[in-house]
Amino acid sequence: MGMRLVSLALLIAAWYVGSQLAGARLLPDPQAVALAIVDEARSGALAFNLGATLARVAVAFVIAMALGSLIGLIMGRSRIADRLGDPWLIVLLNLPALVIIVLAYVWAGLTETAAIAAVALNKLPIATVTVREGARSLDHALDDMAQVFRMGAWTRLRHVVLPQLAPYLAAAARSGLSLVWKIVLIVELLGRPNGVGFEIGVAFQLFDVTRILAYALAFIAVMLAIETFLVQPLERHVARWRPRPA
Amino acid sequence: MGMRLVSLALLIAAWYVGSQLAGARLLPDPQAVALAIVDEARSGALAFNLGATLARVAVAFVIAMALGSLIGLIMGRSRIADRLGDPWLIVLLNLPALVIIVLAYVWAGLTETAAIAAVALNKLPIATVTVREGARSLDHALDDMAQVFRMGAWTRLRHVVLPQLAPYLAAAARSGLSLVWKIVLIVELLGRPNGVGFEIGVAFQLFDVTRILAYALAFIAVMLAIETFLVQPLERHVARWRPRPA
Amino acid sequence: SATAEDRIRLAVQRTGTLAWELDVIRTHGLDRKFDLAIETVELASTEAGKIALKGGSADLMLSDWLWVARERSLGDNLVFYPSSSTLGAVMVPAHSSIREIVGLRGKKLAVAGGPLDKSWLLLQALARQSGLDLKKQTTVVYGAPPLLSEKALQGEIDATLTFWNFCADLESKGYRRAIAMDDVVKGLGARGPVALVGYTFDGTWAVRNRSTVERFLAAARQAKDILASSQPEWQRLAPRIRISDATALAIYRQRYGEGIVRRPFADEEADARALYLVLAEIGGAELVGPARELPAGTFYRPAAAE
Amino acid sequence: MSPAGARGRLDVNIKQKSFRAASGGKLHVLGELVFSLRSGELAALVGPSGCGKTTLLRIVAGLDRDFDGHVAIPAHGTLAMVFQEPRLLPWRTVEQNVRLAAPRASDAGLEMLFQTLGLEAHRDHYPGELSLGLARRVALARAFAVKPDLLLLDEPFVSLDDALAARLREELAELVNRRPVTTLLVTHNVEEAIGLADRLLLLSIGPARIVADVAVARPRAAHTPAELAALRHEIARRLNQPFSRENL
Amino acid sequence: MSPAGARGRLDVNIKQKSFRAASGGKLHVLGELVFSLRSGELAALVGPSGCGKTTLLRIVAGLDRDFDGHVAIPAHGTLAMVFQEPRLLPWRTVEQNVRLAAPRASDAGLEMLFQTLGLEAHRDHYPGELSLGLARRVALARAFAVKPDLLLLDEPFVSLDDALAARLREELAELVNRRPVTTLLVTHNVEEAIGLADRLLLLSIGPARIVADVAVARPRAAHTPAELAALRHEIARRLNQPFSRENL
Ligand SMILES: Nc1ncnc2c1ncn2[C@@H]1O[C@H](COP(=O)(O)OP(=O)(O)OP(=O)(O)O)[C@@H](O)[C@H]1O
Ligand SMILES: Nc1ncnc2c1ncn2[C@@H]1O[C@H](COP(=O)(O)OP(=O)(O)OP(=O)(O)O)[C@@H](O)[C@H]1O
Ligand SMILES: [Mg+2]
Ligand SMILES: [Mg+2]
Repeated sequence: MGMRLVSLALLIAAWYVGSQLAGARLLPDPQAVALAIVDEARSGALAFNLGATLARVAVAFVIAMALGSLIGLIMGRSRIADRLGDPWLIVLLNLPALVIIVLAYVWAGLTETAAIAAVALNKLPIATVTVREGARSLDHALDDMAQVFRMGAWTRLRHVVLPQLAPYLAAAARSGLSLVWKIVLIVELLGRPNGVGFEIGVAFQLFDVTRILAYALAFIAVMLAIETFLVQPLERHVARWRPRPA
Repeated sequence: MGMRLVSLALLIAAWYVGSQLAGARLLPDPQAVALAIVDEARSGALAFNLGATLARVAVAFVIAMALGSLIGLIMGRSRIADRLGDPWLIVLLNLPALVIIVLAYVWAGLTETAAIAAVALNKLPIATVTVREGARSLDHALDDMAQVFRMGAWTRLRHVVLPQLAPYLAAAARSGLSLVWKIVLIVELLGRPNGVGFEIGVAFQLFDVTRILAYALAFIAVMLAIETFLVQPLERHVARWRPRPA
Repeated sequence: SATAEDRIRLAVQRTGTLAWELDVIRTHGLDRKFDLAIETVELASTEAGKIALKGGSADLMLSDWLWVARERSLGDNLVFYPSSSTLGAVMVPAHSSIREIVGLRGKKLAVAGGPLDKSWLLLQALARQSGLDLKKQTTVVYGAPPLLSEKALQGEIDATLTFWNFCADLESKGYRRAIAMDDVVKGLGARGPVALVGYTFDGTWAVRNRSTVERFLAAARQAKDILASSQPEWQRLAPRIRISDATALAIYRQRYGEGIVRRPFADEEADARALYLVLAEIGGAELVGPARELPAGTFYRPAAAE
Repeated sequence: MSPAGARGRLDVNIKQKSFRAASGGKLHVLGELVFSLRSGELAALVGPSGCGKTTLLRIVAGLDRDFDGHVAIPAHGTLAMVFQEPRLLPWRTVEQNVRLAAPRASDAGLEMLFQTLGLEAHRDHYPGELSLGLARRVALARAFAVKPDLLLLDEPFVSLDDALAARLREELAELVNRRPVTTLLVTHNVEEAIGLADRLLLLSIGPARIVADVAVARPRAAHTPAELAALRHEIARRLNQPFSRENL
Repeated sequence: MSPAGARGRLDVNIKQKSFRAASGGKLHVLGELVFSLRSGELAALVGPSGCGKTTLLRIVAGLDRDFDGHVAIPAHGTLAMVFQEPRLLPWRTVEQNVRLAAPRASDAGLEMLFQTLGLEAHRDHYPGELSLGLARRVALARAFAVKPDLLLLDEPFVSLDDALAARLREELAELVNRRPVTTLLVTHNVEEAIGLADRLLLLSIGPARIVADVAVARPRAAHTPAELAALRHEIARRLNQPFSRENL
């Protein structure tokens, strides 16, 4: 925790120095951005937009992670599913976000559903790819053990498979959350009347770097808090059986 | 290979049916897109733009993977590095692509260097996060063995560490390549005079879905080819020691 | 309360002119006066409007007739009604030596909106008349307009062709309009200021909702007149436009006022027809689609004009 | 062939089993292997290192179906196996490891089992915190807790000190005496085999065949030293005879 | 304290070593443990399962530095260890596994070694394609190939059939005779210990201490049955005496 604060302080110091070197117009200093955050917070706009974005991020993330992990698990364990699904996966993986978003909006209208579906579809293949690697490297020895002792499907999933997938799920979740957020920004830019992405889009039209950073940092602060108070304690708990590193 | 072709055929069939249902204006059918690809190929524009984008993707990808993996490895193995680096990582991870791209362009000019740096910076934290998970779950038993037999740093990296990281590197590479490509599109959209992203941006202004798909699919075809003829054989080679799945 | 016919859904870019007009309509109760229930889909980018209209999430948006013509030629029944003739310009620093089109030779020229931007195409067409091939004889940089403004201010670029509101910003920061697009258009044979931008909507929908459309166009027109004549309105709108600088605001007001369409409908259409040929030649099928000339029916004909 | 007998009966009828190595070669591991165990019978498999004992056990357990032949294991019976290495779930404690495999085991039964195996102090430890001997005992506890009808043991008592191993052998003998548990025990320890088994199946190397099927007269009871010596001699003779390369 | 003697000398001076378990408890594993081995001396560590033998070996190998005390291993000497489980790199073949640990081993030397250990046919196999006994032999080959000055063996000969184990014991004896290799051998097999060691170090359980340091008279040569019986008796007496809970 102490180390974390030191690191954050260093980050802000680096930012401050950078803004002094680059000039406030190109990189506003931390105070200016903090003030902008306070301003937006006072007007209620921050909470409103952040709330809208977070809700979208949360829903899309949960859908994409759940579906993506499931598909990844199946593809990693069954050769046929892998062969059949792989080209689809690569196509979806490499389809530009823009294409998916535009098609989703055009077909399902400028609705919340379309927005969330578009984000989830963008993230899904990445979760799938990561979890598939995990499923491929599952330990056959433990599988055999579970089979000999006739463990049920649920027991196997929960006690044999998931703990092995944990690092892959962690990687998929962490990179996935950031990806979902990046795509939500584009989705909001292209077809939502609110949210951080919308505000950043507007600020960009005006080249208001301070406001862009204000909104970006507000979101990052939320992520840092989630990471520090939720994800990392959970991770420590899940990895408590591991011999500790130096 | 046969299965792969079947799967691709199914995908194209699904697309065809979709386009019949949605109407050609909203989702052009495969023939129309194929024709557009041929047109662009004839004029030389396809090769030119695809080449420009692929070059950017390749350079940014290599930089981001190399640096990201290195940092991930260090953070996964050293507790202090992890504590110190983690907040920076989360900030970088969650900084919107737009912010990084705009700042890069503003500081380094509308140059190729800025474009590639922006893409690499966007991808880097995702590689780091994935490889860090891998480094965290490295087998201590093998580490101990390597230490007892006084294996050199290079031998350890190549024969002990990298094979364990292989699935994480594969996940990072695969999801990373697609991410790099997605971001290259935005980078090109915002400030490059050529490339697939630029063309898609132009087509998007005209709402020319056929051209958008033509360029997107041309890139995907390249990715599919790389995957089929390069990545998967390599993967099979690297994983030849693994007991084969059912 | 409004009946179903009175409902009209607008795709509005938050920082765009339609948003200002809508603000005036609401503030002055013009919507109630014309018995309209105006719903808005607020969006952050221009392209989002096209998605909204195409996807059926909005009835009306702001666009240019070039795109409408292209869509028509591809089979979509969109129609266009002129709204504003305000155009951008090539902006240069105050001390720059660039004063006319030939001055661009060998310079670094930034172009907002990409290679198919209509102003850019028109500028190229005019340059050709003076034997100048801008694509070959200048260093062209494409990019997002806000980014290019910033680059211009940084001095990385000699001249910037950008949209009118960005021009106004640059002007307020001491930049000069070296080549105004109004002049370019005239140089290409237009008889007056051409309204490239206008209200765009589905033709079939317009037929079914003729009265609604026309009442909306009337309301919008009144809003424009209010805006053109009232300084306090601009003061009030400043936060929406997100401008605090008085100079900039004045330039905005001036340009906006100049752009209000005052010419007969037929003149607009005739000029559009002429410019279309120019654009089709220089942009090719990629830009205009299969049609050789402005497709018939591109311009919406209100009952009053018939 | 009474129903009770059939219930615990194990019929092994393997024609052949081979592995394809990653380097390309094909390894013919098991030859014709035919034997049956009556319900409750305990057979010891003795054979040189690498001859195919584990492969046979895996086939019997249903973990490897890629062989020619047929294996019938006790129908509806429960199965337990002690693998050659502990195979515990590293992320579950000792107690969880046992309970997950034997969800129906009673608290009291587990208590007893942990006591006998000297694991009381380690119930809450993770496998990574155990010595190998302790981990092997957990694997034994897991197999015993299941109360299996068919028990497969792959060298269960190695890596344990003599006193402990002796105690655990007794424990096994008791388990098998209490109710009929058809058991296959792989061991390199001929003494152990004689002490526990009803029958000794001696395997040859490459591809494995049964070179001798020796009945042990008074199962799981003390033998006189003379009887033992005779048996050992017999076994050594049989094991040495059929193959020349590997000299046992 | 000749230079040659000091070069291969091992000094162990452990005050205490404890583990903190994930569940919170603290386990005091090693008590005061002080002993030295002369260059080329082979000591067998004998003690009950879970008493701390592996922990001691890890400390000597420098793998665990979290203890009170001091260990001096042969300076500049090479080290080799046979872990309690094979610990091979699964993604490298048998031969690669050995060569990576012993890059200076000669082709002829390896050839010989693989022959002795019965591994010729498995050079190109991956560890996943080996039986446990084969894998253990690869681990032995790896340790022998290094030509170590300090050799740590954690139950090296379990999971092997008697004949093979005997042959490998001879191989070890020869290796140690050819040039001075200071060796610590953990075993539960008292016969093995007597047969190979110059000294037996008997360990007690919880926390481990040396309860007896028995010199074996004629090292690595045949003992008469009478001598053997006397030694066994002595060892059993010493091992049984100091602790009550675990009865050996
Ligand atoms: N990493 C660890 N964390 C906590 N406790 C540990 C750890 N490693 C070993 N122990 C405990 O220390 C004690 C000694 O373990 P060690 O592996 O040294 O025993 P051993 O003498 O080698 O036993 P065996 O003959 O069974 O291999 C055991 O009780 C074990 O549970
Ligand atoms: N998956 C596999 N692929 C290829 N060969 C294998 C595989 N599994 C086992 N083998 C080979 O089959 C033979 C028999 O192996 P098995 O594990 O059954 O021997 P074992 O009798 O149990 O030996 P040990 O006493 O050493 O445990 C060995 O030569 C081994 O190398
Ligand atoms: Mg075996
Ligand atoms: Mg041990």
